[in-house]
Amino acid sequence: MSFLGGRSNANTGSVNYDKIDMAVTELDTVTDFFNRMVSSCYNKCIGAKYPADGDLNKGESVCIDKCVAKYNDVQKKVGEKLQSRGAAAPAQNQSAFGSL
Amino acid sequence: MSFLGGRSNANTGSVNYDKIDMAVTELDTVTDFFNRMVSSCYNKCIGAKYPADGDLNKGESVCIDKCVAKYNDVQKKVGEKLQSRGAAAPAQNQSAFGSL
Amino acid sequence: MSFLGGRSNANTGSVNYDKIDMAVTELDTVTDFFNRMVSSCYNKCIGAKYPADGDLNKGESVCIDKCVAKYNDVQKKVGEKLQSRGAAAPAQNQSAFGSL
Amino acid sequence: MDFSSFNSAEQAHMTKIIEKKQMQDFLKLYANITEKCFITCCNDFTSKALSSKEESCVANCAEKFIKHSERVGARFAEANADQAGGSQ
Amino acid sequence: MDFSSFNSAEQAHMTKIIEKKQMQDFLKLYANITEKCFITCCNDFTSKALSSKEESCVANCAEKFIKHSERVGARFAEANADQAGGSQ
Amino acid sequence: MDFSSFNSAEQAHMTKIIEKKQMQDFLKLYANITEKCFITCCNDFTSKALSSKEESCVANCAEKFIKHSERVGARFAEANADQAGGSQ
Repeated sequence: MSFLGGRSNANTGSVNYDKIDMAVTELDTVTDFFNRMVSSCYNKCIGAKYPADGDLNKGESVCIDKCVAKYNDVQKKVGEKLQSRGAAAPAQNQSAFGSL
Repeated sequence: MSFLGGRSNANTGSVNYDKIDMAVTELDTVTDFFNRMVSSCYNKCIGAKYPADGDLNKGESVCIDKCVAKYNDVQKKVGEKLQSRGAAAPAQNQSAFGSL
Repeated sequence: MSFLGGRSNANTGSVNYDKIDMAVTELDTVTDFFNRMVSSCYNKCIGAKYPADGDLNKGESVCIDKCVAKYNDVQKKVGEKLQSRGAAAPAQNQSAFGSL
Repeated sequence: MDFSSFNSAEQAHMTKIIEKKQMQDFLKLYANITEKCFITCCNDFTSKALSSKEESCVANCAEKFIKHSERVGARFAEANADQAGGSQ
Repeated sequence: MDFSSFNSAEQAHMTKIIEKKQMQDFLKLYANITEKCFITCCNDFTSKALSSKEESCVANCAEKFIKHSERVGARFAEANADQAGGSQ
Repeated sequence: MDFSSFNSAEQAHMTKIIEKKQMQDFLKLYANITEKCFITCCNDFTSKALSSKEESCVANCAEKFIKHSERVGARFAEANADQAGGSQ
């Protein structure tokens, strides 16, 4: 009966779209995290100062390496904090939008 | 004939996808608005100063309450302004992208 | 056999969804570019100073025109730079996300 | 953008997508103006209501942002037309 | 938001979408807190590990941001309820 | 990310999604560099054309941003590999 559903895949093998959706959410999350790290470390280590040339100098390179390590650590700490609060935040968001 | 369409729902009752789409747009709009309010009021009331502890102090709490009220008011004023201009903006965006 | 697929269009004429997807990506790219230009030129030419009235004054108008021209030029230069590097960046992103 | 290679079914589909995106663009402009003008105009959080000074600031700021956005749009469209026409 | 005009199939569909969005909202809050607290707390990049001062700053900052976000949510919900109830 | 539990149809589907996302990521990087380097390099709006000083600033800024982004990517991948391998 699967060909009656909106997203059947009779001729391509069975695709579990919930699984795909979860993988896409994970991918988007990692990408967003990475992009914010690139931007934050750029602001911390390079900034809006006039660039002397197109290379990363020694100080900038060292700064970037430490910055990535610290950013990852901050993410872990924040994750632990959110978990210790029992994921209270999403439930709160729900109430903010009324009768969803 | 609905089972021939890409998104038929013969076996789940009839779903009006335009209605769903509009509800999703509304939900995204409220979420975006709320997130910007959280961020703006954080910058106005708490900021990037070193946190003494994990609690909101009295001054911060009062500031947040006023901030939410004012942010909502600004949104109303801006909405009125946009309406009084007859929603000129989206038509303008259209022209910016040429022969869409 | 197309009506067995998830997104068949037997009764609406044949729609090439890859083509649509590409057009949507292009549209999103132009929109994102335009919105960043609006925001950057606003910060450069108008800024967060208290507005005396609701009109663009002469200096602001001239600034906006030059700003759009320069922003477009910067985009071209950056595009050339990315192309001369042989689109190295997306391949690098790939490695950052492990075994994708 | 050029949709001349689209058949009628594809154009109909694309028109629907574009209409939806225009609505989203408008809502984003609305959110952007609100955010920018709140940041510019509201700096006193001892009272709950907008002062008359804040109100007129918001009105001017919103008006100005809309005109700014329209002017950028007009210049941007001209630049794209120039490029498409090959004069640049 | 009011979904009373939705039939049961539409409500089921919408519930699934909302659940997905709540997960995405939570992940975005997570990313926002990480970014804000990193910017607030980390300014020394001579060492790789967080100092104890940075660690406690991050803990306080995250706690504070969550409470801030909850308080904004509560006030926002009240304002929406007021409006829906017609008292404003 | 680990897709070993995906069947071949799911992997094919996922590959297509990832290819699309890589294109989008590249376009976002492009927009980010443009925005950052414009902000860094352009502060004089009395002329319409980029000055030679602005041009070389943009070239250096873009080059630097790309190298920065690559270095962050390399460190990020190492950190993820460490974690997956259990050495941390």
